[in-house]
Parts: sequence; structure tokens; C-alpha cells
Amino acid sequence: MTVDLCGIELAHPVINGSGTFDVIAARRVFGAAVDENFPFSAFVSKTITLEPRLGNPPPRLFETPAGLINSIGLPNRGVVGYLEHDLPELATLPVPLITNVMGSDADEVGQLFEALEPCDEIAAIELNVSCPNVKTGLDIGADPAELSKLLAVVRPKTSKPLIVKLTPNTANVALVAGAAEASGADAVSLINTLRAFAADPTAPGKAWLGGGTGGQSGPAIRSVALAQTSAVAAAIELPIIAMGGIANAANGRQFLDAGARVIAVGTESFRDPLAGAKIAAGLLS
Amino acid sequence: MTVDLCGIELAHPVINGSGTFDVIAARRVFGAAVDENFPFSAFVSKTITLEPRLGNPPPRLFETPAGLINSIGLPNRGVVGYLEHDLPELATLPVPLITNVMGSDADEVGQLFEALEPCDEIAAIELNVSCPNVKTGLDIGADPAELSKLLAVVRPKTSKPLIVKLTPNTANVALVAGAAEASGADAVSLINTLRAFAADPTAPGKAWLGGGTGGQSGPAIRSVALAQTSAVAAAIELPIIAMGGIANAANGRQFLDAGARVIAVGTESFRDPLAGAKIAAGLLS
Amino acid sequence: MSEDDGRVPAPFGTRDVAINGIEELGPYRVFSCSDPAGPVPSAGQFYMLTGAERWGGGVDERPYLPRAISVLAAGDGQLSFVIEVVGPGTGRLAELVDGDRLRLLGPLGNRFRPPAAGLRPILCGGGIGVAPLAMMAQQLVAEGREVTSLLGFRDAEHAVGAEFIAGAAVATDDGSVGHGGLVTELLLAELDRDPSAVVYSCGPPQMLDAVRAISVASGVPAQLALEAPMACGYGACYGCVVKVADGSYRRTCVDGPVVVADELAIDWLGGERSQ
Amino acid sequence: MSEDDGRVPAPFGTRDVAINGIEELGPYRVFSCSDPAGPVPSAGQFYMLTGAERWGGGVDERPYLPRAISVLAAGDGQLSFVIEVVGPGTGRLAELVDGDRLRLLGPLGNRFRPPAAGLRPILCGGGIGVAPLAMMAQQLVAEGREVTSLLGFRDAEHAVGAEFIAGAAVATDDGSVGHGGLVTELLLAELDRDPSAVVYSCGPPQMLDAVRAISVASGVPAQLALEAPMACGYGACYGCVVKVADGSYRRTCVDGPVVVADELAIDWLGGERSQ
Ligand SMILES: Cc1cc2nc3c(=O)[nH]c(=O)nc-3n(C[C@H](O)[C@H](O)[C@H](O)COP(=O)(O)OP(=O)(O)OC[C@H]3O[C@@H](n4cnc5c(N)ncnc54)[C@H](O)[C@@H]3O)c2cc1C
Ligand SMILES: Cc1cc2nc3c(=O)[nH]c(=O)nc-3n(C[C@H](O)[C@H](O)[C@H](O)COP(=O)(O)OP(=O)(O)OC[C@H]3O[C@@H](n4cnc5c(N)ncnc54)[C@H](O)[C@@H]3O)c2cc1C
Ligand SMILES: Cc1cc2nc3c(=O)[nH]c(=O)nc-3n(C[C@H](O)[C@H](O)[C@H](O)COP(=O)(O)O)c2cc1C
Ligand SMILES: Cc1cc2nc3c(=O)[nH]c(=O)nc-3n(C[C@H](O)[C@H](O)[C@H](O)COP(=O)(O)O)c2cc1C
Ligand code: FES
Ligand code: FES
Repeated sequence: MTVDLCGIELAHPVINGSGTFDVIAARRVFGAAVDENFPFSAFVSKTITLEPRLGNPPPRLFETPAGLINSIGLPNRGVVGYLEHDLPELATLPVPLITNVMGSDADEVGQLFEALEPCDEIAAIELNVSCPNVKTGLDIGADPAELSKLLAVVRPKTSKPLIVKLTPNTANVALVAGAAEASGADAVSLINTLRAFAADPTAPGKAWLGGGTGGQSGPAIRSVALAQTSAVAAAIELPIIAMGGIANAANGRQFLDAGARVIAVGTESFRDPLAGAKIAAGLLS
Repeated sequence: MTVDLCGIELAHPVINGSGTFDVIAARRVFGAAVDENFPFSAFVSKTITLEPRLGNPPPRLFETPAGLINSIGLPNRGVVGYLEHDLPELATLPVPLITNVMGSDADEVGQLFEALEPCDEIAAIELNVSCPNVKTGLDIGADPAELSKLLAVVRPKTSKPLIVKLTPNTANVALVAGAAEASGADAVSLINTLRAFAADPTAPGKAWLGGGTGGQSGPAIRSVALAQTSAVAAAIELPIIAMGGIANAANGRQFLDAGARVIAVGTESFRDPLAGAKIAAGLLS
Repeated sequence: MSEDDGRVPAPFGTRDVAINGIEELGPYRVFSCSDPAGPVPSAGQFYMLTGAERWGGGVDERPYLPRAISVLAAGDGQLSFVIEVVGPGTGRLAELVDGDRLRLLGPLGNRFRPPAAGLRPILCGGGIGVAPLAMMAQQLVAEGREVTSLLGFRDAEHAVGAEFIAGAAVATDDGSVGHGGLVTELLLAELDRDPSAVVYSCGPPQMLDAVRAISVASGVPAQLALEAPMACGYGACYGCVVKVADGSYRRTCVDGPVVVADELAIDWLGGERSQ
Repeated sequence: MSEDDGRVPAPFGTRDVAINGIEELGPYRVFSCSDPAGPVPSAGQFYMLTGAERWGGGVDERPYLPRAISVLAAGDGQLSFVIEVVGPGTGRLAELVDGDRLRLLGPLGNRFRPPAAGLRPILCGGGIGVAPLAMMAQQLVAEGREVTSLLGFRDAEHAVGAEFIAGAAVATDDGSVGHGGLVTELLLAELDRDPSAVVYSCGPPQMLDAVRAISVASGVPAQLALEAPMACGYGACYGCVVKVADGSYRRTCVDGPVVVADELAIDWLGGERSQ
């Protein structure tokens, strides 16, 4: 069941979705068991930005039918804080480390890539392109041409395998994946959360979430994730990391059958921190 | 609670989603009660095309977490058959009739508009722009420029109020709604189903649905529908008919609060044919 | 059989009724409820059923939609149904206990037509398909008709389903009870003996297709009660179609579930998955 | 209180346990389960709970995520919890009956710290916030400490919750039981009498904020057990944050639920909705 992901050997095809598992917190809560029975074959960090971010004011969560809307707002220490505080702890992980980054333009992303370049502990970079373009209001990853322009500038700035995490909020994700492939990405991952709104149950017309809008995840989006995975698999040759509502091995198997090389577990880990391990075991059996 | 929709007076703000209630079949099954207690304040027909369509081979349905994927394939008698067979039966409805149409290009849509023009029984036209553009593969309604071009040609061909039913499978639905407004639409409706895939539980890698891909509806998509409704309400002045996973009056209220003038019930009617009436009653109380 | 043959309108909207009788019969679960408000259904008709509470929350957060279930017996304001658990919907229905509320819509669909005078009714069913046939048997016996019943099951465990129809001949795939082989082999033997018959059939698609083929080949009329995945049960979703002889699709819920064998397209099973 | 103060690791992964005791106490439902595999929790800690079967299928197809519930009492491999139904998650938990399986993760979070020598412990709680205080009272009494307990409730119906802590003084909003008014009025009177105390508090956000303000103004230390909507309970989702004094956000599940009053931002309630 070993899987090759851009030259990184993974023990099985199940990793975590960025921002849905914090191994540092998990070690505090569950102790050594986390490393002894690590649920994922690689660990993807939450999104790191150039500058520190506090994240959005609460409430940050809203439960929906078969899923969750979050508006966390990418809290992180910034890349300097990440390298100083988090990386030493992550370096001892029993699995390869993938660092997820986001920047609002090519300059920011380039700086992030350069900052990570010297760190041998980082096996690969995942670039989150769900960042809104300040000019168009669209996610940078919603438009194949915008993404090509960005990658043309930043791709040369890292020698690490580069995974582009696509946004699902686009008319034709296969076109965007094609642009990523043509512009030097080594893999793509999908889907990120669907743009969603949670109405305040107590105040008509108001947003519930402190951050205004949010992103839908969980089983509710699985069918959309499967459609996008199939469409991307038909369009490109790069390895695909697929996610979106995977809650058990049967779900995971469907994404692999649809053309994914690796699958990622996000929201289901909230229901059980061992979900990844259980899904991997289910796939093997 | 009376609502004005492009000059049509509705007794309450709840109508049906196209393709989710067949009043002719309902009369056969439930008899006169359907007209005596009609659940909607207007009736929207299923999508009518120029030529008759058989629809997709079965299976056409797949149940998902909190929703449904359908791949019905727009079976209909074609516009001539509709006018001959269905319209006389629909003319006796106790509520205004909105006829939903789709064409693959401006020529087809224009012919449809012209065919409906003489029928006084038809209070308004709803134009379904979720039809894939043969050249780009995108839905016509996914691209503001494409939609403007289409409407420039067809808008003059009908004197009836024109509702454009937007596709949700786009990067920025507010831009498309803006294009519809600028091109002479009288209202917009949203959301149609999200592009979705159902894997055959019995045959790895195969599509379950006879039509290949399908569309996700039901509570699973409600948060996405609310986000798109809010975004469109912030962008245009036209009345909005909002739908997507509305299952009770509280859900419906949230769409009205988000800026919709009218709400539509789709999948919930499958769970209870009186859902629309119950939701309308709930909104009034 | 697409005309409405005088069916009584169903109440418009769902209604909640209380379960007031549960019985296990091998792999089958029979339950009854009191439905004083509903019209009396006929054999072949079905209801869309939902547990009024906690419908959902099973595997993959299902069931979400109601499930189509044939009426097994009716009278004195009581309805009964029989369930075989195959997934989350039938699983939840089988979990319901006395006093739980059941949400139902119906009776829906058309029904088996009475046999023409002089034609001997043969009921030919498989597995859970026994439900509408059991009700048809009761109707026919009440009318004083003699009935031949042939039922096929996987194995002895499932063959207890034969108890729903008194005097039924049984076939099992594994030969553990009755004839070892297909129930359609029993049907062919019966028709050989006396072909002036009409066949009423319900069961797995492959079995129904065999009955269809026999009917078409022999000219013996057959009425088949079909199953199809249904979202609404009342003609709203166009999801439950079956391919008919002219190549078009027909809704099983409103123009069925009972169809005459030669109305079906020869390749009507094409779009079906093997279950 | 963000350091880990020697907490015992929770088992990694959820485990299913059987419910073996249910009790109704007015609007509250208390249930126990046997959890031989789990470490012994401390007052202030909580578990993420899910019904092992049929979690989901309620209003709006919820609950979907587990729910954070404080431990009320523990010992001899038994855990107990008390629930007030406010929505689909607590509703489903309150439906569980003896023998049902409960899925749990925990114990999670930090805990109330022991009172410094010479400081008199005052427990000040409201509504369902009585749960962690009841456990703290037991711990303190077992250590031979004298405890002052002040509990506020909406009305007489809810005031039966005072039975969880022997000898508690009660305030009700409507004056139907005990002091008519806020429990923080009782607290102020106690502190007036003897300010060399430490306050342990749990309850609705507005009450906790009043205790926070009293603590900050009086210099009397207070440990507040917060509530926040939680998706995971173990630091994975960053959803449960509360604003702290330096303007940043802190996860309630791993750096709480117990916080020292002056650690909170003055406007920590800002993002909260009135419940
Ligand atoms: C008119 C009529 C009468 C009927 N009468 C009876 C009766 O009397 N008694 C009885 O027990 N049954 C009866 N049925 C069958 C019953 O309706 C189905 O077995 C039931 O709907 C299955 O639901 P489920 O959730 O238990 O199983 P499902 O999970 O829906 O599985 C049933 C099959 O459908 C497929 N399938 C379809 N959609 C999905 C999906 N989303 N995920 C996974 N698999 C899927 C699978 O291959 C599976 O084998 C009748 C059906 C009809 C149409
Ligand atoms: C550390 C901790 C310990 C706790 N201990 C206990 C305890 O011992 N006993 C106990 O009974 N409770 C306890 N709680 C509170 C309990 O976790 C919540 O009451 C529970 O999660 C509510 O879930 P629900 O589904 O019943 O209600 P919800 O529907 O989640 O409603 C709760 C409130 O949240 C809001 N809300 C948030 N999301 C939504 C949504 N998607 N839809 C609608 N409304 C929403 C609403 O305004 C509503 O008033 C504790 C909480 C924490 C964090
Ligand atoms: C609480 C939460 C936080 C997330 N944070 C990030 C993030 O920091 N970066 C990112 O690329 N994706 C983030 N995601 C998206 C997930 O990685 C994943 O793409 C998405 O949730 C779909 O998978 P799921 O349905 O299994 O959760 C987050 C998702 C959730 C629910
Ligand atoms: C079975 C089915 C058939 C549909 N057919 C049509 C159609 O013919 N034309 C159309 O514009 N929308 C069609 N829709 C989309 C609905 O009108 C509606 O936009 C969508 O289902 C979202 O609403 P809901 O979640 O309440 O179902 C169909 C939806 C379903 C589920
Ligand atoms: S089940 Fe909906 S049309 Fe037949
Ligand atoms: S509940 Fe997920 S981080 Fe606290």
C-alpha cells in the first residue's frame, strides 16, 4: 500500500487536510500515543502566511446538515514564528512533513518559498490558492490564467515538490488543474471548503460567524469533491490528493477509484482523532 | 404576506423549484386536493426544451448525506408538446404559471421565447442557463460575458417577465447576476444543483448514475445557497428567487433575510408534497 | 397500464401514524399501524415511509428520503408492511418499535388488475416481492378464486417468507427447501400443465425479466410489480423511470409499479445494477 | 493557565462505553457509564460525547459533531454527566437509555487548580454550569476543605440543580427559590464578609463575565470554566477560541476550559451571541 507522492514515500494513502489536525496540540492531549500510532502517512501543516495572523473573531464554527462551516481565518505565527516554534516540534514527526502556505500575491508566495527552502525537515510545500485576489475579488485559484502567472514567478523559488491546493469555488476546476500542471506543479490537492454562509439563528439577516462568510466541509460536500476529483483526474497526469467529506474507508476508496493517489481526512478527524488510521486500516483490509 | 414578483402578485413567498413538482401527476395521485390546497404561490414548470427529450437512462437518483444527486436529464415533450399537452392542464392552476426553458444557444432560446410569447396562461419565463456551452464546456451561465451575449439576443423576443436561473457552478455568481441585470433580466433565481458525482457502490470507479454526473440538492447545499443568495443580493437590485435545501420555515426565513423576495422548495417536496404549504404557513405565523 | 383505473386519491401530504404491532419472521420484519384517515389500498400499491423521528444519522448520514414499501395487508383502518433490511432506510424502518410514529404518504401507484374470467391467476414471486402478492392472494381468495402461488427464495432462512401466502410452492436457489432452482422453472411447469393463466409477479429484477420473457414468448399475460429507487413516489422527481417498449421512459411510481410484461423494453434491465 | 499542569494523557481515539444509569432531575438528565479504560478525570475537565448509534437525523439533520460535556462525577471506573437540552446534540444525548452505547473522547482540557493555602474556596455557578463545580466540591470536601457554594438559576424548576452540591445557597432570577436576583450578588456579599477567598465559577457567559469583573476589581482570584462551541475538543480545529488579555485568541479546549479571570480580554464576550 506504499504510495509515491512526488518522490516522497508514504506508508499508506491517507494524510490529513491542512488545518484539521494540530499534532503539537494532539501530543499535549494524547501524549506519546500520537507519534506511536500516527494516523496519517504524512502531516500537512495548517496554512502559514508571511506575517502572523490572529484569525477571525469567534464564533468560528457552525454545524450544518452533515457538515460544518468554519471561519477560522488562518491563525498562525507567520513563517518566522513557524520556523522557530513549530518546525522543531514537527521535525520529530514519524512521517514526512508538508508545509501549507498562502500569500496574497507572487511576491508574498515567493518569500514564503524562499523562507522554507533551507529546511530539510519540510518534504514538500502545499500552496493554498484559495486566497482572494484583491483586484478581482475571485480566489487566485479560480482563474487558470491568474494561477499560471503566479506559478511562473514562484515555481523557480523552491526546489521542493510543489502541491497546489485548488479552490473548488470555480466554474471548471479541471482547467485550473491543467494550468497548475503546465506551470510546474508536482501535484494538486482538492477540494478546499465550499464558500458558505451561516445565518445567525438568533438575529435575522446577520452572519453567525465572526468572520462573516465561511467554508463548508464534511460529508455534505463529498459528492462535489468526487465530481471535481474525477474531472481533474481526467484532465491531468499529476498525482492528486483528494479530500472532502471522507468519513470512512468506503468513501476513501471511491476517491482513489476516481483517480486520486492520496486521500486526506479533514472534518472527520474532529469526530475521532484516529479517523485517519481507521480509514487507512479499512483501505488495507 | 403578498409578494410582487415582476408585476405578478403572489399570495405568499413560497414557490416550487423547477423540476421538483409535477402538478399533472400530483392531480392524478392526490385528486382535487392539489388545487384546493396548492402548496405554492406560483407554479414553475420543469425545464422545457425545443425538441422532445427522453431524459437520461436510469438510475437517475442517488441519496447522499442530507441530500440527493439527480441526473434526470430534462425529459420533456419539447415546446410543441408542452403547449399542446401540458399547457391546457396548467392553465387551470389556481396560481400563476412560470415556464422554465433551456436552449443550447441564442437561436434555440429565441425560438422557445417566441413559441411561448402568445400564451397568456404563462405569466413569466424562467431561463435555465445551466446548459453546457458546446464550445467551452462551461455552463453558459458560468460566464458573465457569455450570458450577456445570449440575453442581448433573446431578451427582445419576449414581452413576459424574464427570470434567469443562474448556475451555482461558477467562481463568482454575483458577477453573473450583475450581467443578467444589465442585460434586461427581470429577476434571477438560484441556486440550481451543484455538479456532483455518485460512485457506484458495487462497481469501483464507475458512475452510479445512468447520466454519468449529476447535481446535488437538498440540505447539504443550503449553506452554499445562502452564501450565493447573500452575494447576489448585495450585487443587484432585481428580485431574487432563492432555493437550495430549504426544508422548513426557519430555513426559508434565512433566505428571505439574506435578501430573497421569493423562496422555492425543491427536494423537500419529495419528502412531503405539502412541504411548500407548511413552509408558507410557518413563515406567516 | 398507465391509465388510472379508478384509483382512489391518496390524502395530499404525509400523515403520522403509530406503530401498533411488530413481528419478526426470520429475516423479515412485519409491522402494522393504524391509519384510519387513509383510503383502503389495493394489492400492488405502496406507501412512502419515513420514521417520524430520527430519520437519518445512519451510515453516511442516511436515510434522508422516504422509502417505498408495498402494502402487505390492509383492513379495519390497519396497514401492515414487511421489510427486508438492505440498507439504512430499511434498517431504520426495521428498528421502529411499538408506539413509534411512522410518517407515510399513500396509497400510491396503480394496482394489480383482476384476472379476466377463465384465466387462472398464478402468483410468482421472489424474496421480499412476496408482499404485494400476499395481498393479491388475499383479494383473490376473498373473491373465491383459486390461486396458484410460486415463491422463490435464496435459502431456507429466507424461505420462511412463504408463510405470507398459504399453500405456496417454494423454490430455493440452494435447494434447501422445495424445488432446487429458480421459481420461474416452477412457473414454466405450471404453464406447461395449463397455459390459460395470468401471472402476477414481484421480485428481483432478474426474476421479473425472466417472467417478462416467458410472458412474451408464451403469450400468457403477466403483470409485473416493479421496484425502482424512488425519491418522491408521486411523480414529482422523474427519478424512478423504467424503459418501455417504445424506447421512452415511464415513471414507476405513477405509471406503475405494476406494468404489463410486454410494455417493458426488452433491455429494460440495462440501466439497472446487479444488486 | 495554558501550561499543562501535569494532566494525564487521554486515550488517543474515541471509545464506546455503555450507559448504565439514568436519572431525571427536573430539567436535567444525569447519566452514568462505565469507562474502565479511561484515566480518572479532574474537576473542570470534559469529554466529547456522541451517541454511538443514530447521531444525526434531528432538526436540520443534526447533530453531526460530538458535543463537549463536563464530567460531573467519576470514580471506580464510572463517569457521570448532566445534560440540559438546548438543541439537537444535547437532545440526542438526553434520549439515550440504559444499555445504549456512548462514544467518548477524553478526559480533555485543563482543570481547576487547588486553592492556595489560606484561601477559602467559593464555588459560584449558574444553570448547567453546576456540573464541574459539583465535582470540584467533592474533591475539596474529600481534601477536608470547607466550601462555600453559591448557585444561580432561572426559576424554581431549574433550581433543583442545587441538589448537585450539598449545602449550596441559591439565587433565582424570579425569586421563586432563595435569593431573588443574581448569584453574583451572593458572591459580592460573601467577599464582603471575607475576601481571602478564591472563586471557582462556571455558568452562562454573562455570569462568568460578572465574576471576571468582580475578580479583577477586588483582586480575589477566580478560575472560570468557559464554554465554547467545539468541533474537536483536542486543539485540531481552532474553532473554540476566546479572546485573551493581549488581544489574541486562545483555544478553550486545550488551553482551557478553565482560565484565570484576568487572563481574559475585557471584551471577551464581544463575539458571543446572546443565547
Ligand atoms: C414500489 C416499491 C415497493 C417496495 N416494497 C418493498 C417492501 O414491501 N419491502 C421491502 O423491504 N422493500 C420494498 N421495496 C424496496 C425498498 O424500497 C428498498 O429496498 C429501499 O428503498 C432500500 O433503502 P435502503 O436505504 O435500505 O437501502 P439502499 O442503501 O438505498 O440500498 C438499496 C440498493 O440501492 C443501491 N443504492 C441506491 N442509492 C444508493 C446510495 N446512495 N448509496 C448506496 N447504495 C445505493 C445499492 O446498490 C443498494 O443495494 C419496494 C420498492 C418499491 C419501489
Ligand atoms: C467545556 C464544556 C463543557 C460543557 N459541559 C456541559 C454539561 O456538563 N452539560 C451540558 O448540558 N452542556 C455542557 N456544555 C454545553 C454543551 O456542549 C452545548 O450546550 C451543546 O454543545 C449544545 O449542542 P446542541 O446541539 O444541543 O445545541 P445547539 O443547536 O448547538 O445550540 C446551542 C446554541 O448554539 C448556537 N448554535 C451554534 N451552532 C448552531 C447551529 N449550527 N444551528 C443552530 N444554532 C447553533 C445557538 O445559538 C444555540 O443556542 C459544555 C460545553 C463546553 C464547551
Ligand atoms: C476547521 C478547518 C480549518 C481548515 N484550515 C485550512 C487551512 O488552514 N488551509 C487549507 O488549505 N485548508 C484548510 N481547511 C480545508 C481542509 O483542509 C479540507 O480541504 C476541507 O475541509 C475538506 O475536507 P473535509 O470535508 O474532509 O474536511 C480547513 C478545514 C476546516 C474544517
Ligand atoms: C430531481 C430534480 C429535478 C430538477 N429539475 C430541474 C429542471 O428541470 N430545471 C431546473 O431549472 N432545475 C431543476 N432542478 C433544480 C431545482 O429546481 C433546484 O434549483 C435545486 O434542486 C435546489 O433546490 P433544493 O435543494 O430545494 O432541491 C431539479 C432538481 C431536482 C432535485
Ligand atoms: S419516485 Fe419521483 S417520479 Fe417516481
Ligand atoms: S474545539 Fe477544536 S480546537 Fe478547540
